[in-house]
Amino acid sequence: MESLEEIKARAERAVPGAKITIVPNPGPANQPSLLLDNEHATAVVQFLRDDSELRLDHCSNATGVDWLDRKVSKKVKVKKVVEGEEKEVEETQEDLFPGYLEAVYHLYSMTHKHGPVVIRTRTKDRAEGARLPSLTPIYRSAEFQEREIFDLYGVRFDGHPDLRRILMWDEFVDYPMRKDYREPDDYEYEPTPHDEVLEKAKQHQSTRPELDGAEKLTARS
Amino acid sequence: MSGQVDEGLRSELQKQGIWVTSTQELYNWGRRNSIWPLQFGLACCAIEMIATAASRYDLARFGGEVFRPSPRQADLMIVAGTVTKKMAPQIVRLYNQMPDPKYVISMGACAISGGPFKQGYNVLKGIDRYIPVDVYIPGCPPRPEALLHAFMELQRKIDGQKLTGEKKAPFLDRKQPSEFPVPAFGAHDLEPPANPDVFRPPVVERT
Amino acid sequence: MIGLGVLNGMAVTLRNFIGSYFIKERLITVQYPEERETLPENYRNFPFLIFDTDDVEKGLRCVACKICEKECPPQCIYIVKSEDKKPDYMGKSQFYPRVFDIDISVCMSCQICVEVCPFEAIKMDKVFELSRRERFDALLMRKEELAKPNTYYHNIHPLEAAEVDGKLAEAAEAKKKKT
Amino acid sequence: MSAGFHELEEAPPLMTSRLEGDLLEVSMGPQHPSTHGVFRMNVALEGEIVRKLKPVFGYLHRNHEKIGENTSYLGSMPYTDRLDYFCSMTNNWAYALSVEKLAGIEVPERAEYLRVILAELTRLQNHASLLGFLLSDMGAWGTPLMYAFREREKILDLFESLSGSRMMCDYMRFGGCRCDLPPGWMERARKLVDGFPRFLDEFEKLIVSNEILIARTQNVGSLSSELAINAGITGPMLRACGVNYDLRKVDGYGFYPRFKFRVPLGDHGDCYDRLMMRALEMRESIGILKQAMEQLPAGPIINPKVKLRAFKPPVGEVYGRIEGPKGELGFYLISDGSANPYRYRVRPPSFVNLTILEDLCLGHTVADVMVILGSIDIVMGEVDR
Repeated sequence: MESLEEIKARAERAVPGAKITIVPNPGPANQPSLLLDNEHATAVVQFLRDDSELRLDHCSNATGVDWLDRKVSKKVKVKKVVEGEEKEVEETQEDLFPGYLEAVYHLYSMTHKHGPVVIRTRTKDRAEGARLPSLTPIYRSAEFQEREIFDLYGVRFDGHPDLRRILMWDEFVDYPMRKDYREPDDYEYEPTPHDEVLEKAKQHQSTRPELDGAEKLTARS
Repeated sequence: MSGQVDEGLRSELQKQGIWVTSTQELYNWGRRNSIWPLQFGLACCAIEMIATAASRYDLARFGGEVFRPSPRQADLMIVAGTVTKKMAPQIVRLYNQMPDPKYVISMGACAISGGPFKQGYNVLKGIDRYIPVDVYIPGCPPRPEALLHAFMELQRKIDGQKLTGEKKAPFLDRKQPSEFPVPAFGAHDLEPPANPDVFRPPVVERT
Repeated sequence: MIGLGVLNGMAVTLRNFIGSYFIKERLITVQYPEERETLPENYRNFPFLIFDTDDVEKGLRCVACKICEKECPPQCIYIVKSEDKKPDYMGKSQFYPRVFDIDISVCMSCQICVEVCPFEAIKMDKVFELSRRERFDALLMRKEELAKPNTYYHNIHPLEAAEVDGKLAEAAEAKKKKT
Repeated sequence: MSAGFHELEEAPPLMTSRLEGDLLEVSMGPQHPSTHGVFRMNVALEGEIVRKLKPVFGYLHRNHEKIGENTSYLGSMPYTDRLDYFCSMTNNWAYALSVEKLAGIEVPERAEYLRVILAELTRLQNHASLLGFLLSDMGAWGTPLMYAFREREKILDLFESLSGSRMMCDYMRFGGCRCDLPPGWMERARKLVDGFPRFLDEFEKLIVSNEILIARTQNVGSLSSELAINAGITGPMLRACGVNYDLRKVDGYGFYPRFKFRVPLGDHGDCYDRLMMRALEMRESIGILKQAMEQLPAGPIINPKVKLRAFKPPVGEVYGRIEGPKGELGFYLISDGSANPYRYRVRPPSFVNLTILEDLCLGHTVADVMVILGSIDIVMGEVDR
């Protein structure tokens, strides 16, 4: 298979206006990915699927990733005039990366038996702007997996034929796989708590005044 | 009643070829040897349940091989596997549809307490939050022999149930509920998260 | 001929049926309460704590390091470390678990506690007949119920126990040489 | 009644006297004897013919991925057993393989061989019990399932004496396997593998020429290869449509290139082909097992450099996949350098294979739905996770 750079160059030539970025992936696995812009994502993927050399006809895996707002502090050397003298002073700068949701697809070719080409699309933010183009019209296999991303991460896929909750019930309002999801409180009975669970169990016990001051462990009949 | 027949006299009579029993004993003997379980599997434990019913462990030796797909014909519900919050209302409904007397075996860690998955947002921490459970089998999953052991434990329980008197079996007591309210799907959780009439956990104080 | 396939299949079932009277391989039912299969050496169900010598309090190998509590994937272990130290069976002053509870209604028998324990203090038991009519108290195993002697361990996992004993003796020897 | 409970639901409007024209909506499951767990389908029927079918998932959604993100890498290993609870060994392998890729861990030769042996044994017992269940769904109530489970028990005994548990083996570790073979295991395994073809012959005689089975499966639920590829179908179901795509050949993971085996391919992609695909794959698995058992080298079974506790792979992400008995089982992991994965995703083969369930069932009778569903080979633990 050709390298990711070549794929990127050819795709950009085939789909005018497409902005593709290569997201490096450090580490021994070395599976870098292509970040597609939302406007041209479907066209680029269509190209990847139909191009005779690539023929990435098998969309194996589609999944969401939640990236929270991150603050990255780094030390920067800044030239400053201190007491009339120009000095290099170290200052901590805080960069705020706003959070976003990401959909990741792993494409393989069953015809040429190569892959994977990893492509990803990113939402604008984690609230109203959590919209992405759906790849279901191109790959049928994304149908349920995109529904799952919608269910668990709250990404709305434009162009999806049947976007409903798939795993949770319809009345459910949260998106449980998000990193900031708070699960419901059902910590009435936790005989072996520690760390997080201990905190939650304690909270639960304090909100139930009728049980306060009870014995250490009593089985009420 | 069984208490009224002297054990010595009974065995003496048995030697003479006369078999004395009470209605209660006969009734319970019949019930405990023909428990029909509901054919109802949820997850991993259900496979062990099938293995128990298959030829190697053979639940038929205990009179429990007639797995009924309909709750209307079943005596015993083996809750085998993880009970999720999405599934819990259905299980309570199935339980309500079973005719009295009915029994519940909670098979495996997940059905008892949520087990390894109890940290999950969609996992019910034990089916005994909504319906009463007769026998609990710990294990993940329990061996088929452990299910047989629980089955025998249930048979012992049935054997000990009284037909009359103060301590008669709950299914004969009109005041005891035989159906339990079905929880509803809420915006964040099941509503209510547990039935306080059934689920009364002790308080464990841990620091 | 239509129906031959069905007859063929019936011949198979007939052979199985008749064979089940003569061939051991086809007659596999284990008459469980009366007849028990021997559990394999490696079989695991729930963890238990080992103590050496006959004294439960003194001989408990566990020093309440809480590694198993931390590593346990379903978090079913609860340990309270003692404030004081007590001499163990070797005479060395050690912390001990004041409370050691395992909730076997949560335990998934994954054996990770056994693998991470640096003191060979926790091992897997083979008891599986644990059905109870109660959940809360009956399925929470306390230190007293969990503690079992080393001889019991030798009984249920002979090969593994011998290996562990050898390892411990080696470590003790090495320590002696050092000092 | 306390607040929040369902009040008595309002009675549905009385049925009209019209008979034709309207579709009858039936909810099959989640409690149904042959939905292989808690699977539900909303089916719209015209008479007996399926006109619409919408699967409903989530009745066994156990939050596997969320729990995986909150526990350590090692802590997720026993959870993978419970994904597809028929095939804990292959699940272990897929996860171990992904983490090994992520952290760049070498696996000793003996461990790889053991993995191949155990994975193929898993394939045998999965396919055997699937055939039993499938026949059970078709009305051969009990008998074939009993035969299949008899053979399955033998394999489970092997697993139990090796790993300590019948179903939840939790046997593989990053960089190898947990423990070496107990004494006498290999002889027992050889005996089982040698005896297995006899069971297969018998089982095939029981089913292959059976007219009822042929009538119920041939030309039922036909799947074209184009749709199969586009819908991401993998495993025996894909190969039943004639697409030659077996990850053991394509990816060549775990020493599979060293073994000689053929990839059976179907022609029509109907239920009969899918059923026979399993029978044929079992034959090939026996071949692989025999070769692997012969070649099994001595040596260590685990890479000693890999730490058991506080295992922290370098920052990065990985998608690793193997050919599970049900199809392509993949794990997608993102590591942020800490002890827990930042993202832990399972690519479940049976979930993706269910995508085209509606396409397969349309136009068939409602009784065929069960056969089609059975031939897809789903396990709810994996579908819903």
